Amino acid sequence: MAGEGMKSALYRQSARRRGLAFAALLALAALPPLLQALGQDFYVSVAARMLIFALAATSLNFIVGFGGLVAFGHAAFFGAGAYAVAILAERGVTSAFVAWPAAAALAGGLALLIGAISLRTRGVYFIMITLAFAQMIYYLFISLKAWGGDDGLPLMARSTFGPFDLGNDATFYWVALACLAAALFLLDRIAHARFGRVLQGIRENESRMAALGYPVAAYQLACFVIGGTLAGLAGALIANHSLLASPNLLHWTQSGTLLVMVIVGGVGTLYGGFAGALTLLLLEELLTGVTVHWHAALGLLLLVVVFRAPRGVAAWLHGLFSRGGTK
Amino acid sequence: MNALLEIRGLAVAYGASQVLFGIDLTLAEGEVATLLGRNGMGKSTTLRTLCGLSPAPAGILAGSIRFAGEEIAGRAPDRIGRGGIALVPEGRQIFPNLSVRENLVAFAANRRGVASPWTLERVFELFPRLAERQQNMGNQLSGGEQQMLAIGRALMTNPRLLILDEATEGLAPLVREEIWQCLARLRAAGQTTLVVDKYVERLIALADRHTIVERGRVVWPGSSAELDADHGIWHRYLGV
Amino acid sequence: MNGEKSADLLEVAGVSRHFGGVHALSEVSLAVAEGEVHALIGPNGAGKTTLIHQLSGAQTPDAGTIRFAGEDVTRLPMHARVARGIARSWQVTNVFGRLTALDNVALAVQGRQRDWGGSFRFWAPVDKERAIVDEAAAWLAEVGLAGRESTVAGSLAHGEQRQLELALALATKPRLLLLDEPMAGMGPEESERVVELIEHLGRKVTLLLVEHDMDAVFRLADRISVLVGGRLICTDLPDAVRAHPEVRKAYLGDADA
Amino acid sequence: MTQLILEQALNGFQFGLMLFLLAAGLTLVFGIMDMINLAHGSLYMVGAYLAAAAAAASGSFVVGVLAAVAGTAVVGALLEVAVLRRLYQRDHLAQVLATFALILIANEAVRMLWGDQPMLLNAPAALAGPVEIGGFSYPAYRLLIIAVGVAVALALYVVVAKTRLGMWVRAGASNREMTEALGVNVKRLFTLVFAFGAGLCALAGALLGPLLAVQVGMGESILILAFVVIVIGGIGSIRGALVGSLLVGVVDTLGRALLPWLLRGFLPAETAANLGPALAAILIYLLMAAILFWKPAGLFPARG
Repeated sequence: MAGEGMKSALYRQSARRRGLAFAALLALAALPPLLQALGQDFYVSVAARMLIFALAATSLNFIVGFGGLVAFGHAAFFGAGAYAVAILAERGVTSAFVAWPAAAALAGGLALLIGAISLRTRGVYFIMITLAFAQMIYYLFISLKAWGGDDGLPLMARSTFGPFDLGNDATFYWVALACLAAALFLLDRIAHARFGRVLQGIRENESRMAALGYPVAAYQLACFVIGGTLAGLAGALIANHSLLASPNLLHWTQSGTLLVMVIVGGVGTLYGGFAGALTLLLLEELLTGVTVHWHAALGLLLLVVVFRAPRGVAAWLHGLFSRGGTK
Repeated sequence: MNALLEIRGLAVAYGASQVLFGIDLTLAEGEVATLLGRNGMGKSTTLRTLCGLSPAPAGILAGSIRFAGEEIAGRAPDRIGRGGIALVPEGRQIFPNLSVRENLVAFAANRRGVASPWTLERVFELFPRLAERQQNMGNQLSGGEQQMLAIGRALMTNPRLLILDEATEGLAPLVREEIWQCLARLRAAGQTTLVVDKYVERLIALADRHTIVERGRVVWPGSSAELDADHGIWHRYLGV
Repeated sequence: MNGEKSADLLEVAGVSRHFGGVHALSEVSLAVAEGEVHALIGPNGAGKTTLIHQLSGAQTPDAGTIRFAGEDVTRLPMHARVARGIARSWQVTNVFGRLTALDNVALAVQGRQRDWGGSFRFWAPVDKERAIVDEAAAWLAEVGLAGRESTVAGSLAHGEQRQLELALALATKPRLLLLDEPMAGMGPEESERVVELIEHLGRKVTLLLVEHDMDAVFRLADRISVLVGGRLICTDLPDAVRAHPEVRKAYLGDADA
Repeated sequence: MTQLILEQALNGFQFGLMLFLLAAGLTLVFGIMDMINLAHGSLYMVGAYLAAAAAAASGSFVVGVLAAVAGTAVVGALLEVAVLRRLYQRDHLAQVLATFALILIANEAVRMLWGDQPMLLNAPAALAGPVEIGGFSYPAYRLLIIAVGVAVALALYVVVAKTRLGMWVRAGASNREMTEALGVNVKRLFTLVFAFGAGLCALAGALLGPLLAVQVGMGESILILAFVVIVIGGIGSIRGALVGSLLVGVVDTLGRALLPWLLRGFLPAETAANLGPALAAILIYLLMAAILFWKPAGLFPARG
């Protein structure tokens, strides 16, 4: 009976949810052959890009939603991962098994450094100091001509990945999907482990956690580093996807876009980043077909989200579901 | 009797939890009245509602507040402030980033066209210590000086009704004495005042009538003489 | 009890704290002996809660030292003081409102476990750690909340939340427990329950108790310290404090003086 | 060399003053309502476009500037009443999302009205040349910007420091509830402040228009600088915004001009040429991080 009580209200694991997740994974895995059968090969690559952004947004959601830290510099980790892969490739290191972990480690190390300093501040000042660090990284990369400056650093080919050919869009898509699924699984485990419980407590009531003997900043830093590391992996993927480590990946508007994805999808929900990235990128695809002024349409839609679905699309859909669904 | 302030059946809630269950209170022009009771019994909420501060207006469940013949329950705080009610809030809440002088002149007004309105000079006469410190910023003052400034700031709006919430709380005995003397002088000058404080004996000497609140309800209204005569009431509702 | 320095668990010497021009605490010195129930009383705004903040590490004093079990803890952050055995409760209920009662206490129990990385464990589901679950349930029973394990803390009655708050503090297994008005805003029956609980706790852990309810204070305290306007005016046995003329004047107002 | 340093210092001062025009409104909005307004840069863009359009239509630069200030103030007030007012009670994330949306909408609106190409806004012909001051020559138009910037900063100082309106604004920034209880309609005060801040944005946009390109997206790059400024200065503090603006303007401009040259003194030429611009570009962010590290609430915290 006591064991039942331990289940936290926010993160309930259930067989039904696990089943749904598995079904969704299968459906996503079946997408490339389906698109190819429809003669829409081009969209396999588009879909892969969505998955990569979903990973980046998920990593940010872990920091913002689960850690309760509103960070405005996630592009730094995303971009650093991309540049790590490109720089290594330029030096002849093309194996994904070396380059991708290196990219994640670089982003994680950066997050450790930036987080350790930024976590001295709170609230708005935290938002701004993380932004400042991201801007430093941005300007550092565009100023260094050796790394391509404004033009970015191109890759000759996608990383080598054992026997698999990442040059094939479908294979690349599946690898990206595997990375996303693994990250979601990992974050779900973390959320339910001791560490996740502590983060939940900190988000709920920081001072009370300190009064229970928790060194709050250390846990927040760990959370920040985990998010940064995963963003680095997403960066490695996006560089492979577009065969370019672009300074645009480091720009503050990229941080803004990722944050918008998180808010649109649902802050603090496991699938929020995924839902947000998908929603935003799909809207972009749809709206560009309809109007050249699609940015304005997107802006209006975002305003609708703010005022009509304040807890994000995921929660809004969930609400629709539970109203119309069983019971 | 022409009441300046008339509260009838005021019921107020913070979100889901109701804190006032029907407060009645009447105050005539020139009178000094108190609101008594232990901590957490609803005194501050009554005063805040009177001034239009949270939980008003959404928190007002029932009742009316008539001030100078007008219904003001649920009005925006700035309209109530301009209408002649000035609050000396709990914790003083002076503006730390304004100088003493600015704290006083920023909100000065004589909307009623009083013949001898409150001015800087008169406030400095009442509290000479503020005159010495007029160029200091609000956050450089001691607790007692902050309290004097909070009272001075309220007076500068030339209010018809002055409200003091725990104005002597946390002050050294000597400073507290200064505040009491100031209130006595205001009374002599005919200032209508509503006071929340703990020092019953001083309040009996200062005020005309008293209302004791317990758990959001009025449990005893009466005059100073009645309260002075019945120490049982003190101990039942106010005892430490 | 006064003379033996070695028996003092907590030694506060000359602690001052000001906010802007307001002197909330002026050179407060105070000793709490191991095992005693020490009450801290004084009118509102006297600096009682401010003193608790300095002791618990929520704030750092401008001057003076705080020694706990012989160690200078004046500059230590709150979590480090908790690790050394100082726990506190808040005047305004401070629990994790969206977690269940059991989750609340489990966090406190988990915080005490510093074996292999403590809470830096990222994989194993905490829900399955029986030791934590069982101990948390035991603490809930200890404060009289058995049966309320799976109720979300925010929907517990006010008195129950205060009990939960006590369970949180106790589950850190403190040597010294700082209680800031544990009976604030309680009805008579709830108060009585908490008084009994504190009486029971007083036999197990050293208590520093801030409370307005004088009946409770005189019933519970071994010694009482009186704080007025940020200064400590006396520390003595309850009867002596009751008779102390300055205390009567300053604390009980000018009522009977 | 002295000529260069002096010229760059003046350029930095001039840029700092323009930053101040942007930061002043932003810091008040942020300070009083605890509101993150990413769309502040869009008002700067709208101001520049209005100035260019009005100047082209009337043939007068001055008319262009005045029309821009008035027009943008109206746009600001409308924006505040229609959208932003609903966001004050929401959390920072909602504010970020909504004002990000406003940026998208503003950029597209400008594109629809004036097209993709940058607009031309010329400084008055009379101010096109340089002015000689004791053997030192400096562009006349930049001197005008400095003069206007100083004048506006002084006027703003007088308004904020000496008038009752300024006291209300400062009081509102530190304690909104008490300000209301003392009879000030903070809601209306805030619409006024917002319109005023929008007007200042437009002034900066119109004055910088002839120096920088009037184009879509011009607001975003300068917005970040304005945020850096107000965070350095302390959110809600006008004095902090002024100090922060001048600091950022001078450090940024001088850094770009002098750092590569300084580095050449002790580094190999190639490394210096590489590192110089990079270091110069991140100088202000280093400055901000350092200030927040030692003073986590900025140089002049407005609250308690």
